Amino acid sequence: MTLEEFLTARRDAGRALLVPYVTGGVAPGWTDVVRAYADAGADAVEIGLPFSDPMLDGVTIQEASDRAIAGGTTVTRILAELAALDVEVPLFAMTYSNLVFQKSAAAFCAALRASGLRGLIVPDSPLEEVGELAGAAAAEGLDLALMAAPSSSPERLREIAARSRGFVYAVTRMGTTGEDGGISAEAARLGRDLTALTDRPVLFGFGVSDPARAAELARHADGVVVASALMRRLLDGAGPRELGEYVASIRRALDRPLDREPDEQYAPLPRHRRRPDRQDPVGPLPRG
Amino acid sequence: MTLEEFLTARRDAGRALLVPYVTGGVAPGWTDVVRAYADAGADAVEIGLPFSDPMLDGVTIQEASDRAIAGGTTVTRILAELAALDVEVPLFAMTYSNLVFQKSAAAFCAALRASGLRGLIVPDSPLEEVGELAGAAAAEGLDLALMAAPSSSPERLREIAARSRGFVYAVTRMGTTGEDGGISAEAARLGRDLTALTDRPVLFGFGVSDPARAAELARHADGVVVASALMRRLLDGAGPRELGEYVASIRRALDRPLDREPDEQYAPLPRHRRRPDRQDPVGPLPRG
Amino acid sequence: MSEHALMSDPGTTGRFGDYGGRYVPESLIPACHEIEAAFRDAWADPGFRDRLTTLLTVYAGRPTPLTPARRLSRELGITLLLKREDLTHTGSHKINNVVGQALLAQRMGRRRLLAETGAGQHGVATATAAALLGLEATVFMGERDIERQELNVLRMNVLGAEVVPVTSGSRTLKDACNEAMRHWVASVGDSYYCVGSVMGPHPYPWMVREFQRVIGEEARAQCAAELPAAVPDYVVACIGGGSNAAGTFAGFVGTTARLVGVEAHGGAAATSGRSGVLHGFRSLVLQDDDGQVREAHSIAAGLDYPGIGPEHAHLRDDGRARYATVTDDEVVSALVRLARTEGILAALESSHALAWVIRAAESGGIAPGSTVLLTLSGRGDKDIASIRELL
Amino acid sequence: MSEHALMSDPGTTGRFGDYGGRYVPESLIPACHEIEAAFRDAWADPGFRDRLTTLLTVYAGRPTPLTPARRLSRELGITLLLKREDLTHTGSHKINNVVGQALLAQRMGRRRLLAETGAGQHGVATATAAALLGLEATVFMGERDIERQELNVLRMNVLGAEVVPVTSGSRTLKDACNEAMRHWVASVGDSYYCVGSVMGPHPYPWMVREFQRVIGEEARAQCAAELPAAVPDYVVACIGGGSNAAGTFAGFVGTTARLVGVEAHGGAAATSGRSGVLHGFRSLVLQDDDGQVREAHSIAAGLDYPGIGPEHAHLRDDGRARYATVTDDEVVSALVRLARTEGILAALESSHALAWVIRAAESGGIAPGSTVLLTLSGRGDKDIASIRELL
Ligand SMILES: Cc1ncc(COP(=O)(O)O)c(C=O)c1O
Ligand SMILES: Cc1ncc(COP(=O)(O)O)c(C=O)c1O
Repeated sequence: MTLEEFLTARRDAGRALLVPYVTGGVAPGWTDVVRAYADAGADAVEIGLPFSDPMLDGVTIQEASDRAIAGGTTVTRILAELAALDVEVPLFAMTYSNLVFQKSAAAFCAALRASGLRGLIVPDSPLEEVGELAGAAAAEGLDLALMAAPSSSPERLREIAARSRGFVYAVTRMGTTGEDGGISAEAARLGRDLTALTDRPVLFGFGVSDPARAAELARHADGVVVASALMRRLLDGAGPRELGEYVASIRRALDRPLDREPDEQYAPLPRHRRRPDRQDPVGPLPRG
Repeated sequence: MTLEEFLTARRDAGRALLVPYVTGGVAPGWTDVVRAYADAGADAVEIGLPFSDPMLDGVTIQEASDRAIAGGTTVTRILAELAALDVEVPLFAMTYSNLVFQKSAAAFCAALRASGLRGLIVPDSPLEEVGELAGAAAAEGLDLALMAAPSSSPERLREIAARSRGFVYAVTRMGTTGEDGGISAEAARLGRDLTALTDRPVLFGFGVSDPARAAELARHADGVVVASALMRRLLDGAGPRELGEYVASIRRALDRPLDREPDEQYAPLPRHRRRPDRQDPVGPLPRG
Repeated sequence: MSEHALMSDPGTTGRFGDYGGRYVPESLIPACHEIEAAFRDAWADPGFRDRLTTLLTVYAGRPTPLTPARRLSRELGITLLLKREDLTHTGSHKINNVVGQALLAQRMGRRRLLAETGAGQHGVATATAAALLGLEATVFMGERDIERQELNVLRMNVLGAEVVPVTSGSRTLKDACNEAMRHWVASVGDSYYCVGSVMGPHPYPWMVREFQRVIGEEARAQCAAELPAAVPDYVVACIGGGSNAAGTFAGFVGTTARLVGVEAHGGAAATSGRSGVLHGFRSLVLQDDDGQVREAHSIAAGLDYPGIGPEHAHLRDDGRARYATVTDDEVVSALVRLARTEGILAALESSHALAWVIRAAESGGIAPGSTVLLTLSGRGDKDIASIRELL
Repeated sequence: MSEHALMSDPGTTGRFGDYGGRYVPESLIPACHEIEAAFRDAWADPGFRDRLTTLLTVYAGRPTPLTPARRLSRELGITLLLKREDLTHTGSHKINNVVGQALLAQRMGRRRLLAETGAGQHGVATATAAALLGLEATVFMGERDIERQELNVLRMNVLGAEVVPVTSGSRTLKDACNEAMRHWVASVGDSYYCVGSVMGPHPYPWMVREFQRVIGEEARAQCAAELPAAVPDYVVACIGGGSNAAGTFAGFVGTTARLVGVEAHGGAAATSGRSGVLHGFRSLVLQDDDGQVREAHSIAAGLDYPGIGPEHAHLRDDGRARYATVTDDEVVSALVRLARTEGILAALESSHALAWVIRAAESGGIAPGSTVLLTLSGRGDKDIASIRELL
């Protein structure tokens, strides 16, 4: 089953999707964190392949990346450790273009595939640079997820929705990863726009810092990616058990029926939603 | 008797002239130094009226001037102290133009005269700037001595010799006052040139640091001015007695018949020399 | 793209051969498009060009002279001409680019300039242009560079700019770039990112080269007036990101002159780098076997950069320009030698170009009698404190 | 001399009205005559003029632009034009004079330049010109100024000049002048004393004004192109010894422009001095009742001088120019204000002129709508460390 099939099936089963993140190699035994996430109700796990210059990451993930690199981690080693890991949910990689293009996109994708990963996301390979990589990923059966941002134009959103595989990563805000900052109205709008454009799961990422925010966001799309909130705890000394518990608390929040009044403008999404036929011509979206 | 008459008479009596210097107000009781000089065989005493920016003075006289000014000395006070002083030999002032022109050259000369001084020397008033001052000095019966330097042209030497009063101050070297540095051949030549041009006494100054040098120099003119060597001792703590003794030692050296071979080119001057008639046309001097 | 003339418009993809592009997060893509469109529009607008030329002339001190280095030329047996960017306002070529981008930002209605800086020259230039046009300025600078270039930090403060110390990574220019990009993502609505060299996502490498082209065009005309052969045998410039070199080369790429870019030994992306993606563009990058970007090391803060502008990577592959490195020791002695033979205190960065010329002339790498145009990218006042210990 | 046109040749006596002259020891008189003769000869020699113009153009960066200070003008309700001497090589107008004198020294066969310096700008310029022409340089600098202007001391060292600390008196410019004169007496045969302002014995005040005249002549032509009235209402410059002001005024003395020289409050020889003789010339000098020269006090090392060039004393008596003072506080805020409105970091010295303009414009002393030419004599990089504490 592909990443996309897996996530779509769970979403269609009425479940709000939860994807926690861990930086590969951030500490010895980091794969136990992956397992703990899976056990705590994750629907997939995002594995960061650390890069020295993580342009889109805030201080927490920078620090995690630096720690992993300083500890001697390499992509090869991380992939080997993942190959030896057996968890029920799909894993996918998050990394930067420089690591992807080291030898070639094809070689990189083959290595991911060999280690059992199901997909990848590369924040600094936007639509215009993603062609070669998309081909290589498809050839290996990997889903290459694309990011959409509050600043993306309707035309770009349509293209992102069309070309993304696995899910669409909806960036909640104009900013880097990190915990600070609230959830903006533009995030909600972005979720609605994307879900209107594609049948693929749409996950929110950036600033999903606690169960309440996760639950609030999940009303406007299909689920959330949680990264900095977990990595901050990890860097502060939390082990797999505590991290698993935190993921479980988010899981519970996502599964709980909402007790607050639904937002007037952006009512919560029904799961099992019906998408517009992808062949249908789609007019320009109204923007706020 | 004017300064010039006094010095000429002594020179003509076969005596090498000795003029020691003291900075007015350099220490309480400084007038005792003047007296000690006179008692030790000085033929005149040069009194420095201290100026904040003594351009032609080396470190020793700068320090003496600074000390005098810092001690609250003023020209008025120095002149008052000199007026109360009674010594056998004539006194003359050495100072800079800024003090001379404070009110006017006439006022300044009148004040010198009133305090019993017989002349003055102003190193930064060369021929081209000395007109007004020369008139004022003459009006007060003061002798304004001019300086000649190794760099002076034959024409300038002639004019300096002609316009100087009291004596001609022959600067031994291109440099400031101070003890260091030997006596150059150009000093000897300057002395000979000047004594050939004028009947007035010609005194060497600058670098007359010890009895031997004084005696050596006096062979080429009519005598010496001794300043820094004395002021260095004064600043180092010597009192009027020691300073008087040092002047006496120079006096003895000047009076002793020379035991060295006379210089071939510049034989010692006979005292009672006959000068060329000042009205005679004088051809350009040969220069080395 | 190989059918394109070298150093021309890289089109909408911003490619120079294999290099360049726009490797930035989706969040920044609209801003990049907007800037590209605004620049194309402005660059075709005689009114904008006029305004820029006027400011470069009445404000920044252009044209800069071409100074024959007479005594040093005699010693080296060549004819060395110095293009004097050190005489511009704020003391380096960085002002050419910044005045252009600041005018563009103003035209786009932005109220704030963001910039990264290494030596501080680009930061000072940005603070300057911001003050001139009534914009705000926020400058990101590595902590290590803040220590090395304290004078420039103070200059930025006096000019009213906010200087943000960057404490991540090597705490030098590369990290300041990361931080500036992150900040840009967060403030793209009201801020304009004023990139300091021929790097970053398209259209920056091209746009900055165009704004620096004035160096090469002036020098070309001055050489024509000064040299019997009209064109020098060599055209030499130092390379940090590569903007002063790109601007200079742009004036000579169509001539017979040999183009030489000189990098710091410890930051030699063109000679020791591998293809990679950093700060939004693909180029030659100093990196380890695993693809982690290495820290550059240079006595010159402005050359402490592990990459090189994408167009330089292309010029290298193409063979039209060659790239060389010099050591810190060679650089310091070149600086002192120029100071003592010509009375010109060059920046440590610029002294790299000079160090190569000296070595090449003295080793016969440059034939005696050759003519050499060297872009003196900036003045060395900012470096005095750092070279004091080395004298 | 009152029948002479203002700012013309002061003849062989070097008198400007009551002021000027040649109050130096006899030892120096031949040197002064020789320099006067050499200067008269050189100044009448088109070959010398050409060589000077060429160096000022291809080396020192002339002509300097005239920059309209647009934002500050708007704030002040006037039209303020800045003559940008800060853009010259080494960063102040001092280079104009020094290139001229160094060429003269070379023509006279001297092998060494002596100079006094206050802010260090003249010292740096002298070290620069010496290196350019292959001469040696010895620079006298007060110990206090060495502390205040450390950057410039290092620049001189790198340029190969010997910097001699002066420990006498107030340990500032005045004492450096004394010491340079003393040293000159001792080395007049092979050394040329390169005086840094319109002071010293004849022919220096006149010669330095002539070498600085280029400022005023360029500015005059630039104003004619820029201003509807061709001539500004005010021409303003700061005064240390008075060379940038003299050079500027020389271009406008025959026009209707009002000439204003601005001194430091603590070094206001033109407004609080009495006639006196210092450093070889008669002029207005700050002195106590007994004729001892007072120490000047200014935040700007280059204005810490208790005298004023003799020609300025004459212009004051004549009424053709007026002289004003500003306080250190006004100066620092003028510096910061210019930096933040125009992106120009002026020297503390130059900021005196600006402080006066600001005060006069804000108090109505300069009528709204007036046009003001201000000579920005130098750049403020050297002052950054000293003003840091004041910000
Ligand atoms: C004086 C100077 N030259 C050169 C450089 C290098 O930049 P680039 O290679 O973009 O010209 C810098 C960068 O700060 C600089 O300050
Ligand atoms: C920048 C600057 N302006 C002005 C002056 C004052 O000199 P002047 O009055 O001779 O122009 C100095 C002296 O050092 C200076 O450095």
